[in-house]
Amino acid sequence: MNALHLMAELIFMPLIAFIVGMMMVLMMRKISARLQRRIGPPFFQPLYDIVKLYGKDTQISHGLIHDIGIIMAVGGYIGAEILLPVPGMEGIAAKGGVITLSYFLMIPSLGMALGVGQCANPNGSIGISRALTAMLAYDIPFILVVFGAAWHYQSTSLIGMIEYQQVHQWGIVEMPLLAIAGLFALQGMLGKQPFEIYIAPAEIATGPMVEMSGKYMGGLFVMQTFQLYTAGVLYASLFLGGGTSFLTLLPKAFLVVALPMSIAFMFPRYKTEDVIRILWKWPVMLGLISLAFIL
Amino acid sequence: MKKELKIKQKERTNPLAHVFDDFIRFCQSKSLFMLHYCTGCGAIELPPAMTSRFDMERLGIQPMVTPRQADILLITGYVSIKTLKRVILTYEQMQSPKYVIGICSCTVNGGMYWQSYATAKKLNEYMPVDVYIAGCMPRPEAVMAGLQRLKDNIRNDKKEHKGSAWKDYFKRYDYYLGNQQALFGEDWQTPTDIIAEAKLYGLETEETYGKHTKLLEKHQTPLLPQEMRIK
Amino acid sequence: MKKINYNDKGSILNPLKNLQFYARKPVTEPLGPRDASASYRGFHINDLNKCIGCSSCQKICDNAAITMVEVPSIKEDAAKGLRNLRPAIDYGRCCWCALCVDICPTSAIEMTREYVHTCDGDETDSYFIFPKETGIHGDSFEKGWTKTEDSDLLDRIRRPMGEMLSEARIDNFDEIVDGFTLEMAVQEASRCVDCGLCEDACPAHMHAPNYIRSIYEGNLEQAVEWMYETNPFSHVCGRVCTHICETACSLGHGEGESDPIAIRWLKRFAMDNVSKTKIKQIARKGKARKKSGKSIAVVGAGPAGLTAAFDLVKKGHKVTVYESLPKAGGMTRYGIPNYRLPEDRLDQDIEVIQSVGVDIKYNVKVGTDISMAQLYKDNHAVVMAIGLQMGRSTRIKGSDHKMVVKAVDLLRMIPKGDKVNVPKSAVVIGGGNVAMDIARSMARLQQQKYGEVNITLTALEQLGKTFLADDEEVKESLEEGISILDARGPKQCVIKNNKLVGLETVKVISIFDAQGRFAPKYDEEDLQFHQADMVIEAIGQMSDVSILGEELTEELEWNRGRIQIDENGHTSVEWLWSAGDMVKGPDVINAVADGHRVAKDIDRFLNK
Amino acid sequence: MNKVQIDEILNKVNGIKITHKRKTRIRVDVDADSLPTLLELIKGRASYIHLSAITCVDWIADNQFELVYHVWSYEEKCLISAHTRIDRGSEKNPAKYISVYDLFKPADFFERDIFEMYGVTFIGSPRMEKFILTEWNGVPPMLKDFDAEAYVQETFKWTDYNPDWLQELTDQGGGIAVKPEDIRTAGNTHNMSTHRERDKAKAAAVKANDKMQGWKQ
Amino acid sequence: MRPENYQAVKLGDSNEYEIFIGPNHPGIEGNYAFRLMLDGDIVVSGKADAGYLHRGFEKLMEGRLWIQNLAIVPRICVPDPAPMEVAYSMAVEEIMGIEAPIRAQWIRTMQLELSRVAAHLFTFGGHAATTGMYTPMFWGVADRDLVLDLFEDFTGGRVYSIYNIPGGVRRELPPEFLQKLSNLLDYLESRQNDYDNLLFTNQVFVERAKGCGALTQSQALELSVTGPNLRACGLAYDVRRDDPYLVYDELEFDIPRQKHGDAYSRILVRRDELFQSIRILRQIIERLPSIKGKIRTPIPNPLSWNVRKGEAYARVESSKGELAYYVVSDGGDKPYRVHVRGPSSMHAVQTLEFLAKGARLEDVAQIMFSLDACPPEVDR
Repeated sequence: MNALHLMAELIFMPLIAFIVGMMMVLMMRKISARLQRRIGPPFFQPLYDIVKLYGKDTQISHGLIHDIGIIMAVGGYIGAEILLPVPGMEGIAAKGGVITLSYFLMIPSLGMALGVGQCANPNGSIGISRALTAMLAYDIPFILVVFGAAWHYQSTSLIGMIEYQQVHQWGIVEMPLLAIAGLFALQGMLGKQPFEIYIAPAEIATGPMVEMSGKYMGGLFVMQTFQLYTAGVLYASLFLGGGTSFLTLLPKAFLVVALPMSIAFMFPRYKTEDVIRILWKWPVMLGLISLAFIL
Repeated sequence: MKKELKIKQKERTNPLAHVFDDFIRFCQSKSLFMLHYCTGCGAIELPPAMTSRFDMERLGIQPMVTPRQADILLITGYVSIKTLKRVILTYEQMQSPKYVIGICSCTVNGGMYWQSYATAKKLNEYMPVDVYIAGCMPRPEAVMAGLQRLKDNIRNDKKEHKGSAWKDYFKRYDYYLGNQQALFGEDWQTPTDIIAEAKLYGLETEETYGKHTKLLEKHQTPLLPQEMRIK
Repeated sequence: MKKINYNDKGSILNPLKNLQFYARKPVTEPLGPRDASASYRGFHINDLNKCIGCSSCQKICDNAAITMVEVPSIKEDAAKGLRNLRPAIDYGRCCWCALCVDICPTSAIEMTREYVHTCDGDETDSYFIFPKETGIHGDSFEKGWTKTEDSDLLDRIRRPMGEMLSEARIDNFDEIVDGFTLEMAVQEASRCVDCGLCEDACPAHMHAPNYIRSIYEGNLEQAVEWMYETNPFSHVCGRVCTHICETACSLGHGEGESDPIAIRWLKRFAMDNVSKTKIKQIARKGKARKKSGKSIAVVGAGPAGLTAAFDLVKKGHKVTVYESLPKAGGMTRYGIPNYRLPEDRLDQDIEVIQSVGVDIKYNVKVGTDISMAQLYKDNHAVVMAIGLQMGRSTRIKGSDHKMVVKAVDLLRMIPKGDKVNVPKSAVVIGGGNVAMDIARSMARLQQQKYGEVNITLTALEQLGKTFLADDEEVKESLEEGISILDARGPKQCVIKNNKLVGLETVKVISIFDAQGRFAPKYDEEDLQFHQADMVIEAIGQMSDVSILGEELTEELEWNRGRIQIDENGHTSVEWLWSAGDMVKGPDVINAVADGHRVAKDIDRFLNK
Repeated sequence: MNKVQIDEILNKVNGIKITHKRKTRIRVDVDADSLPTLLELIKGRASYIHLSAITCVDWIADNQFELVYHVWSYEEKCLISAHTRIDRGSEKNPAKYISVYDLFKPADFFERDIFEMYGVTFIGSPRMEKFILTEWNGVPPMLKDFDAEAYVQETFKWTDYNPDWLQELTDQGGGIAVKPEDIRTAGNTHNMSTHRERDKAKAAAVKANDKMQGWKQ
Repeated sequence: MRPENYQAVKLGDSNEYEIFIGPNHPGIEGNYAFRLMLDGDIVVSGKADAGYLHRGFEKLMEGRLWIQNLAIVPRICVPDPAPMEVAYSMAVEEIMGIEAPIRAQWIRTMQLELSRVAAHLFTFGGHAATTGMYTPMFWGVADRDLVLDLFEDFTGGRVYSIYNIPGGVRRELPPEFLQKLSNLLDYLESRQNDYDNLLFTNQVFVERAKGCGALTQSQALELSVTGPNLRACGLAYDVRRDDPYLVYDELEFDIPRQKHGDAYSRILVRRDELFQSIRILRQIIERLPSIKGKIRTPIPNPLSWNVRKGEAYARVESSKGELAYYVVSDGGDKPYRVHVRGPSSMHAVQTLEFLAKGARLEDVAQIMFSLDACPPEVDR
């Protein structure tokens, strides 16, 4: 693998993530539409939204830290994308592994916290404090899941894990409880109901996003595409055997994303302490039991 | 009659600029975030338009809750003077390009409340309006038709110059400010510096300034963010 | 219904049951406007031909959204109650409540099922629309909210007027019509939509909406006050007016059964129920305190002359009225039978006029007792209002027989108390109100004398179509046993042995020629004979202008046998005005209007 | 509690006038002084605990405000409307009355409303401040001597429409004949025969035209 | 333009800070504002800020003819306009001493109940949305729209029917209308399971709603709370039964109630009421065809009704609570005074302020929506 090849992969992996992510956003909106008995947006809607937001004439920045926050948020995910192997492209996944990836996944939230803190809007501040609390809540099961999976596959490299599953059985069959715990963590990570507390328009008017506009909002939209993609592919890689080609990987990834979405539109949100209570109770319990089996 | 106004326009040198602009305009017309501020009764027909029966999202329009993210400001009916202040605040906080849709009779000539001491009669005295939708209140289908019209206007803006009413606010700020001052009193001010913004876009004209902006300067206190609270 | 217990915790799985909606179809409607319901209140349309410009819609509009615009291409006709005003609607105000639809007397304005209108920010002009048969965008949409019987806000049916039965009234000259009771009058008055078409139509422009309104409020004195502003002959007009106002009434324009308001009966009701002294007080209101020192002579104490006198006296002038007959009132007294206008009512009107200060000299025949020149010498101005006192003759063969008489002459004899030669059977030629009056008067006399009625009325016009007399008159005549033969022209009076035997008539084919001139065509084949002892001609009257004297007749300009006057009744002689029937044709309210006009002009002239 | 019993309780108040309008409505007229006593009485003795509304009516001809307290009893299923009249006061010396907040908590809202709309100060009411009309600086708007329509005509401008069809009609010699504002300014809606208004408008137009001509010359 | 110098407001030395909810805020029903003092997540005090929808209704009505007011009355409460029309018509009828024909009364009752169904369907969605669940709103509004279709059918207007006129109603029902209504009721009942599963027995929602904004019966009575909110506190008081109007005394219906007075009780009461309304409507479908006759007692002179001197206090049970119109006539052609007692004027101000105190920030929006407060009734 030469440097040029690597460079190309480093460019293409986020690009693929972006495109697939947009389709996932579209799917999310279509799912909500279907469950709400309507038709939903046109196919290119996510793209239109992002381009429009970047094309706004007015761009309000709340200072350098604000900008850095958004860059961190998007950058964190871009970093995560190149750590996430897809068929044919490994990027630096072999070097990083799943532990690095999970650290990268925390960067966006911290970046948001930085950026939003700069806006000084009380709603934003409340939102971000809730977001960090929620992060704390879903990170425990998430770490448990990653740890359990790594232990089970005896590898911290996603490539290794995928290979293991190609040879043996899918992770979900071998450790179903951990997979379920993973789904909980996923729900929390994506910030969907019932763990949607930090967005909460009715209380704090969409929390962290309140002061975001123009390209900053666009940044968040991009971040969302990456987020969905990462969540889908990561989970597919951990439990559903990854994929040898995009044809096998993507359906799994889409399925993984569709599941929390379907649930999300059926539930209200929990309060902050309930989020912690639920996320620390069931998934952690499941994770620990599962760990006990694995260990 | 409106005078033709001279506008200092920045030169674009990039040869692809036009293509790029067209693409952005296309996307702008396809994706509109709507701040629906329930200023009046017309707001009751927006939930149907947004929800399953008429599904506004088909047109790429979705509600947004903060003015910063919204492209369209829907004025759904009468605006009482107390609301009008907030509407203007909201409008000025929105990010250009921004569009205003006046729904119901009341936004045109006072409507049902033409003899009320508490409502403003003509919306376009206080902010430029892009599209009006007639009805008291208009049915969701009419609202959708209005939104479609706005979309067409935005897409054809280059040819017909219909989708850029917002520029008028900067170009003729003095006029709008004058009307606002007439209603709210001389010491009316908002936390947004419109003149600076006009300069930024190169949209300042002779009519941006006038006796009303002078009055504003006289009364203006330095902009402090949380002063946004209006008494 | 399934009960939900408060203490149930609910289930986390229940909501997931709704994942079944993946399999259910969306309920979203296709893009584009749906059809609205059959009674939808969409944009307005207005049938410009049906619309009469009464502006009721404007009045009921709670949002002040309707502006009346003048459309010059539409013909205006005050007498028919047609204005060239049409509503234009401001959609910047309208709330689509459809009250305008529900009040429209002619169901012209209606609503369609069209409801989408959008415009750009600088096109607000499109919010001000002029509804026509096609909607706001010129497209035809199905009708939405239209007026139904239930939603109609107007009371279409006139309160019935009590009348004496034909058996009871046939042998006397008592007044036929009972008049309204208070309750009925208020109900009738409540139907008014205050459009003012009647006021436009009325020659004297009586403030009908105002006095109707006052009656509705129960304030009869106020009503009388409104009447005396424009008409000192309110008692007379309350009974025998030709009520052009009722033809014009917007309520009468409606489709189907829709009666105009009984404006005349309301006037009568108000006048009858206010005491004479009160009326006198009201009449005196607005009389100038200062005497002007000018004096005017009025020839003829008919409605025109007395109205002019009344007005002039109120302006402070001295007025003397010369009347050749022993009582004032002119044709209203000597032309209209008592059963339509009781004498005491007329007396009261005249008494009121006199009480204001009009001096009437009776039994003075100008031309013989006093010459016109003398009148001019004594006064600053002279008004000629002698009316039409001579009947016209058909000039058919035998019409010079002594038993062929003129209706006016006969009519004049009855109130004077002269002995009338009542024939056993009579034929009346003519289809106007005078013909009816004489026919019905003679019928009464016959009944009194012989106990039976034998009167035949022949007229050129067709019943129910072009007939001249009022429908009520026709109806009542028929009730009283008078046989009416329409579309028959007189051929000759048959005289045998110097004695009148009857009248021969022929069928009328047409009355007017292509140019609209009076030139009746007859079917000579269709001949009928009507046996009669007396033939009464009631085909029109003319004025006896011999009193002017030769000199003056020379000096005056004439037009087809009538004195030439300008629009204010001023003749070509500086000091002479002419008013009333003699220049305007027979009609009380026209005469009154003329009186006002002349009085105004004289006042202007004298104050010059 | 039957009619007699309630009458008995009500009659304890001096100078009371009781009208039984129908089964569930009793109208009571009392002096301004004894109204609080009455309310206390019916609340304490007769279970009238639900204050439905307090209405103020401005009888400007009598120079009085009428205050109407609508009190409902859940048990009797009957509404007592207690009417009382207070002096209308003047601009300098606004009308005053006693608050019933101690008896009925909702009085807070209604009294504040009347304070805003009519300028009646209720002594003892907890929040005598602006609530709805915070942006209003004029006289209390519900007063009969505040002419809202005149105020509106003075303050606001109307849209000046000039659509094509109107221009066409004007060219033909027609055009706007009677504006809706015209009939309203004529005072009442009656006595406004259209033609008279039109004549007036025409006369005014002719006059104005003549004036213009005069100036030109 | 660039307010970089944003800073949090610190009020004094305390830890309290202020948040202004509204008027443009998804957590506020309509155009209303609520000023909250917060200590952490706990509301220290709340203060309602109204007047954003103030039009001076009562003044406007004094300046319009009796009949002209028909068009303006429904606009006082937008989600549930029918009771406004009926209450005004009833008040005028009482002063005039006339009565609407029986058939008109039945049609009015039908209109009121349909309006209640529509309003409740609307409320469910709003209430659910404050807890973060949007699907009920999409469903509820779409189903409400079907009711609006019926309104359009028989009144000619979707939202503002302007259908009542003192003396009766303006138009006869269109043919086949009752069949359509019956189909709609069938459909709504078939949807019951979906709604129950999604909302009323949704564990997360139940958990959120229980105990939120709890009001005891005595507190409710003290604050003049009425309607479903009062019935959720255990007092089965309903104007329809206790101060009967129209034909409610001929109809059979239960008055649902709950004991706990919290948000969950309130939404349950509304749910039950919805089905009681359907029950009433079924009875109306059965009875209405047999009631023949006129639908309007015409009042003469549309431009100037002869409303004699007098006053009337007409009360109607709207979907929000006790709605009352106090109309005073001095015998003129315009009302002398009209006072509107909107039920929400009690709920949205004092009750909301009372309940907000000590509540969590997350719950404030839910409390407001669960009270089903309608700001235009406060502002008028």
